[in-house]
Amino acid sequence: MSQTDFLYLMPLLILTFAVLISMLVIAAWRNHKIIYVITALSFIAAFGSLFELRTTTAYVIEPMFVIDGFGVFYIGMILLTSLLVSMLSYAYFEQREERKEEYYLLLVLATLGACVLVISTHFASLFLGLEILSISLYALIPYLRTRPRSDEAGIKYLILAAFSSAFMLFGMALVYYSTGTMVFSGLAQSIAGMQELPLLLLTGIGMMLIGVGFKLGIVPFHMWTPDVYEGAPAPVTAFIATVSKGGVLGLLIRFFMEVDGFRYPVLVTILTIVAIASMFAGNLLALMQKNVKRILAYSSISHLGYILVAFMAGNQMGVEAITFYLVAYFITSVGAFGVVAMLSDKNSDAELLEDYKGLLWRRPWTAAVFSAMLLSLAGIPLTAGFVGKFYIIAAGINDQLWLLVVMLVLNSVIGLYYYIKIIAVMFQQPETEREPIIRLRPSIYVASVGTLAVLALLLVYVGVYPTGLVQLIQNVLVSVPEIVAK
Amino acid sequence: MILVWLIVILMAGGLLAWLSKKINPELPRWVALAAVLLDLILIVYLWISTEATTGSAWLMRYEISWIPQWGVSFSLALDGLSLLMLLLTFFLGLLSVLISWKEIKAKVGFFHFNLLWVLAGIAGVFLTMDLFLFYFFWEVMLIPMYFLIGVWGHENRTYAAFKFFLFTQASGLLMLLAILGLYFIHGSETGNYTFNYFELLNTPLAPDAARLLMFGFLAAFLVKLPVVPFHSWLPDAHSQAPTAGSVILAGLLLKTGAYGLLRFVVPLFPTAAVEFAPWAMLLGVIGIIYGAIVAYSQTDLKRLVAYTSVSHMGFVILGVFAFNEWALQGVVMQMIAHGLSTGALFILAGFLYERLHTRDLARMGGFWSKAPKMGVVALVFVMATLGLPGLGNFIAEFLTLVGSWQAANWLTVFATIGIVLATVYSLRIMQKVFYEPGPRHESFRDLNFREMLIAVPMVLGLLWLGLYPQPIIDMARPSITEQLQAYNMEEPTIAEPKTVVEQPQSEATINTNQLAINQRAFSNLQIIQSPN
Amino acid sequence: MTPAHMEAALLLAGVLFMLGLISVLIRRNIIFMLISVEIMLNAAGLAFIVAGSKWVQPDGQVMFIFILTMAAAEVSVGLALILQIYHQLKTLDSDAANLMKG
Amino acid sequence: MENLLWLIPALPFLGALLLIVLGTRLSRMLVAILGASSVAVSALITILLGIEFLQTRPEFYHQEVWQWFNVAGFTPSIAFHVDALSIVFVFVITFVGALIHFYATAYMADDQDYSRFFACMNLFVGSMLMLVMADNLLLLYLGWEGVGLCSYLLIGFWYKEPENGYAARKAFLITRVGDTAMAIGSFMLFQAFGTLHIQTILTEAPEAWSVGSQMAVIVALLLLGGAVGKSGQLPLQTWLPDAMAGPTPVSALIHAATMVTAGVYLIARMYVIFELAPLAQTIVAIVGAVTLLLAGFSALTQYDLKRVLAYSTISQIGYMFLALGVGAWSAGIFHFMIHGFFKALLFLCAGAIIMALHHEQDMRKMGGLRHKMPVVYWTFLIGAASLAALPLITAGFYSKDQILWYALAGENGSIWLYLAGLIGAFITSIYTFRMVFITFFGESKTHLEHPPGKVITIPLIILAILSLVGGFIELPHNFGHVTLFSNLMAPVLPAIAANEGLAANEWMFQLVAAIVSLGGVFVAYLFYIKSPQLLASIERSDFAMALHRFWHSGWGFDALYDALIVRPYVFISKLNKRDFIDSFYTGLARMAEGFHVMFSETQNGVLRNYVAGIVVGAIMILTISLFL
Repeated sequence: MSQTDFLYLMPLLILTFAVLISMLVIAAWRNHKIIYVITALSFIAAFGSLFELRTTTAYVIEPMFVIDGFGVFYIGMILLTSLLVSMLSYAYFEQREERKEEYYLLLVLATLGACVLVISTHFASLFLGLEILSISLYALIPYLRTRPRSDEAGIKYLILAAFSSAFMLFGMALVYYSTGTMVFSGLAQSIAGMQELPLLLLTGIGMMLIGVGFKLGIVPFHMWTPDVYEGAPAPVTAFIATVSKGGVLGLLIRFFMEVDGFRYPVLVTILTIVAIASMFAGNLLALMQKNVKRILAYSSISHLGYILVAFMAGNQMGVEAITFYLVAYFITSVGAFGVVAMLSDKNSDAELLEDYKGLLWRRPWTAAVFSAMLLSLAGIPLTAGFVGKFYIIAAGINDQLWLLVVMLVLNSVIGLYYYIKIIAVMFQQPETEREPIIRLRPSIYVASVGTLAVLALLLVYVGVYPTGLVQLIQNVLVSVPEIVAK
Repeated sequence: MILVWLIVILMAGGLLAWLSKKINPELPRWVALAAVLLDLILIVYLWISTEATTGSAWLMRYEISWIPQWGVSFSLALDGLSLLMLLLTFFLGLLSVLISWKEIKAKVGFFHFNLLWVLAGIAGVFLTMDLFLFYFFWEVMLIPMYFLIGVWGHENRTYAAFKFFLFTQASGLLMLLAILGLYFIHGSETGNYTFNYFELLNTPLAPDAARLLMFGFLAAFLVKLPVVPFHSWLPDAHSQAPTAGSVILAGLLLKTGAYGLLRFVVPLFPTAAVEFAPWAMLLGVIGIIYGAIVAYSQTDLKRLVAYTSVSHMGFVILGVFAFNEWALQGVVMQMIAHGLSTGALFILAGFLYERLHTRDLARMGGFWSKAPKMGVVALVFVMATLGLPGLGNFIAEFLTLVGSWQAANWLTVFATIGIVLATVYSLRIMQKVFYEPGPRHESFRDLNFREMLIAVPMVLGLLWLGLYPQPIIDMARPSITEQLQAYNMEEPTIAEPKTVVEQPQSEATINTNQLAINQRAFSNLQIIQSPN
Repeated sequence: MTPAHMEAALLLAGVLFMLGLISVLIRRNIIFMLISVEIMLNAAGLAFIVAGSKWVQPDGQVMFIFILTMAAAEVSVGLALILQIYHQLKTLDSDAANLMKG
Repeated sequence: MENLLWLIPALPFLGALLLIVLGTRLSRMLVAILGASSVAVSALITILLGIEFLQTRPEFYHQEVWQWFNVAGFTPSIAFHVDALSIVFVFVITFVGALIHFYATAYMADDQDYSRFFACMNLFVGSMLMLVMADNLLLLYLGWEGVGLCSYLLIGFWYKEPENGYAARKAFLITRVGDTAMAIGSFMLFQAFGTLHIQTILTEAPEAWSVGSQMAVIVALLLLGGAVGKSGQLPLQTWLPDAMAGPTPVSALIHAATMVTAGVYLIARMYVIFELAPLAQTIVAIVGAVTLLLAGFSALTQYDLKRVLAYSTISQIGYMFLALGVGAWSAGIFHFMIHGFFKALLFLCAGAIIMALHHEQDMRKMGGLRHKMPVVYWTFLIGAASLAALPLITAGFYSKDQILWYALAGENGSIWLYLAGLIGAFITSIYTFRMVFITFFGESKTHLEHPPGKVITIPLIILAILSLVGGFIELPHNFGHVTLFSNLMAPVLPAIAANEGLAANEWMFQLVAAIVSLGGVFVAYLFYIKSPQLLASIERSDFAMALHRFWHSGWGFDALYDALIVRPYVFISKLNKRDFIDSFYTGLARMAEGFHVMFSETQNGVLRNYVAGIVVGAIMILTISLFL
């Protein structure tokens, strides 16, 4: 490995060092604030280091990684999201008496794994990234270990994740067996010739899809989502909803773009079915749901379905749309779970619809932000979500995917119902004036309030004036030949 | 630039109203009043200053790039039609602020925020000449409306709000699909990807593509209008909304549907529209009759009025698809006159509700002697509803029918029967509310000054429309002739229906030649780069 | 090894995988589920080794080592969790852990 | 003079406006003055105008006030076209109207809604004038609907009793049905001629359409539809008897003298169309004939004083239609004028009686009023005589005789029409004098409150004089041969040539007419004065009773329409109150909820199910990849 390689891996290295340092610090002297500061700094530093890497040409580190605009953008996205999550977590864990510090280690590690995923071009790096992510999540989900739900969520996630990654590994093995390479590009070359994929290879790819599908939580691998979302601490849920899914999605895009999976009707069929199924299952499951966290979980399923629509477009516009949508979705979900986290009290998260009754009249600003987030999820103008959905539909129509697009429209109507329902609940008059939530120390309070404010502003800004972001994404993608090629 | 101000004032006013609640609970009312009044003054000024309009239909244009990558621009334009619609918007907006003065007591600030933002959205819809922006505003006006119904509505508000929201959203999304379809077809043909209305105007379309796209647009507009059988959101929304909400719904939101038909469906898809015309007119007639029949048996006053607007909007679609100047002028008149008369009836219902706290006709009666002023005013509104000559609605309906008679005799006959049915339900209102003695209500006060201030302008407006509608007609003529250019009827003659149909037939043949190109275009769509 | 053996070895891996899969499905005791998952992972590892030896590359074995380490980490976290569960539920029956549903 | 036209309708409108705006604030005195004077002044103007007209004999007066609107060459104006025909109508409306207003100031004196009454009355006069002065069909339609509105308001004037309200509604609705036909007719005229300007249509129609052309027939019939609606002719006559619910001056002005004759005006105004459509014209005649008979028989059986008059109005208008139908245009109009006088007179007398008997309308409770209120008695008698067309002295004789004569001898007259008219005349004089005898003769049954004052009696006297001498401006050629009226009409309406064969012995038919009417009087005398028991004995037979009931109910038209139209409509409407279309959408919602329940079964929280889920997914994916 050369000098420059290290330069290009700087973000990852920073994160790694941050982990080591904070470990030592914890060993020396536990202090929530310090660890938190270290974490935040590390994220910021890593993000800063990205500005060095804004290359128009891809930089390949044989055989594991390629650092190109796409990767850089996704890493940046992930880092910022993690930063926001950590800021939310600070207030959230401050109220809770468990040992908070290790939480940040795991958070940083998970982020590291996600970052590795989006730049990996090799099964090994893919696998490493995925597992770093997963294993830190195994620990993050049941972090509030006195809560029975947390443990249950943890064990469920662990078994299922391990199970699915077994599938993934076996799939990789099969692919490797039938092609003799574990590098995406090599794989692409070896199958570029063949019009029909050999069965073994197909099976392999299929099994890998299962692994990916599980992480994305798309039908039929979605069943863990609601339980884990409900059981995990709100910030962790936000993390799962955003970073882990975003990372895997980035990987999926890269892989498919490399091997040009859209050539194969088999894969297209599978993905189409999965997409439609996810949209419907997600929305219908959320329809009458009483638990906000579960609603958000189900909605995330359907949103992944929407994203797959753009994914099926399989051209640059599709990727742009996905990327844009992800940004919007990250902002929105972090915001939404941020509100949940903010409203949660010591012994349980604010997850039942009742907890939100009349919120607008108790805490107008919080309610306003939450409504904004929900409207964005529903894809209503003035919010980022609208532009994102618009972009996806455009991509779909551009590629004549009428079936998928119509399904999307249908579903976003169904989806409206439960988003609006939450808002309606917030607008109801609370018949019993419940006692106001105890305010935390301002310093901490500011952390989450500030985060939410930033998110809300971003949401509206992107929703009203998306051109900047669109421009950025388009520039970034220029440096990815195999995407521009399409 | 003044066009932008029209919208900005409202939005800013809305925010201001919300914040000003902190200072003084009454302040939001004044802020809202000021904002709407300012806009009204602006638009009236525009009207007067552009009295002598000649040549192009377009009085003003304003355009700045918004999302260049997608060819989306923030482009507003004003022609006679939109000017009239804006006049109506701000006029009714002003009244809705006034009627809420006493009615709304809770969350005054937030209420006026929503009120002004609905108006802003509507104004945007009437002004924008960029389809993306159009959809944007189309949606923007829904959310505040949802809140108006859902927060300040009557007993069954949540249900009504949901229904309203889902119906309009679903149809709107279909329109979005159509917009995007048009966008990509146009882009692939001409190579420039734009949502600009004027560019998209003459997009050559394959007949079936045109048909599909048109249905996309129709979905949104017909639901909004509403046309039977897509009307079932309307009675609930209208009857549950607060008075101001009902006025805006009936007076303005429905008109956005009609406006959409005039502005987009007719000019964008000449061929397809002509093909669809008979069915559309049939739908219109069904709406007229059905609405009238259902209206008759309603016992909830606001619900009754709601169904009457279903019936009246039937005339709109009937006229739009007659494709001649009389009918279209009739439609424009209908939009304005109905906006006034039905809005007025809802205001009346509001007055009654303020006094009796019920909308149930069975609990009213004999108010003529108790409240003669109200009686006279109500009489005027009711007579307007049943299309009495000398009031606006008569001009509207007569012109519409004269126009549609040229296109389809029998349908027109049935539509005319609809007027008789209108008499039936209208007189029922008078009978139940003002004539036959109802339960005793002590202290039923007559209209006070504020209420007269609201009612009298509407009466005068209706009379003016009925006796000297020429200004309106002159204002609308250029844009109407422009809409009709696609059907090249430069000199509207006493057109036999067949001549109306024949002409686009020839156009259809042209399109068949273009069909081949379009096919290629579609195959091209697979590989085109995204616009930038 | 000759290609024929390759097939056989891959088949073995497949059988192992299926065994693990089925036992995850039928076992209710969480520990056994964990073990079965491990079996599946090792099956995958075996498959990698077979593939590596087919193409005469070290990569397969490298992957196998990765898998081992990952499995180890996983089991450690898993067992910790299982302890917690046992403390709360006083049982290791996975079906008992269904507070969250619907 | 010509440029004062606009004042004629404007003044009543102004009066109405003032009364509406500041009605409640004015003193009763002021209201009365305002209400009556506005009409009186326009009557004055009319008379001046009429005098000038008679002197200078212009074709017509025309004045455009402003252009209503202009859409693609459709340019109706608020413009007045006054020719001889209109003059007659304007005269009757304003003059009789003024008298009735004057009368009403006393009649309504103790009513709380004094100003509302006069507001409506003025509004009515204004709209009616609009109707007859309009130079285009659209403006005519405005007046047409306007009078409908006013009649609605005035029938329902005493709205406290629901049935008054319903009567008002019925009147408005049924007339509206006719109006709709008329509207469609105007659409067709517009399509054909590109304008609704009446004179243009009248001049262009003969070029455009050949005699008996289908278009002409259809248009004529549609216009006729409008006419029968307003004029209470078959089949839309049912509203008029109920319309008597309004105050008596209203009945006098609207439902006797003016509004109900609007149909006559319309047909006369559009006579060209009807001449182009002989079929339609014949139908007009038949409608008239049948109506006059039916109404006459119904009138025989009524006990309510005003209802008798109402039915007689229907039947008299039937005569006018008959006249128009056989082409005796000016005769029809002449009868309109005379009828206007004597029918207003009769109603006002009835009003006086009713007021005197504190709102008692049942004739059976009256009687012997002859001596108690002599003025009313004599004037009523004159009116009755004129209605019964007693020969020589009464105006009614000359007008009706003309009609009967042309019904036989006119171009498209026929013996049947003549007979119908004759029988009608017979019945007319029977029920008329039945009314007189029951009311004024016999022993008195109720004592009367306050005898009518000057304000009441003066109009009666004036009208009585008119209904006597009014006839002498048009005398048969074999009998004085005065043709002032037909000369007046000549430029507007075509004269009619009598059949030469019959012309010779016209005197015979006049004699027959005279005998018939006198015979009627005698029969009435026989039954109601001489030997009432005779009548009683007849009435006792079941057949007679059934017939009586049948006629009393106006030949059961109400029941028929009720069964055919009203009930079904209300039934359907009530049936669909909840709007069945809605259930479709709610059904969709139900479906979605069902799916939700179904799906959430799968999320049962058991780990192994989730594993199974993944496995199923795996199997699915693998099978797809195998079989595709």
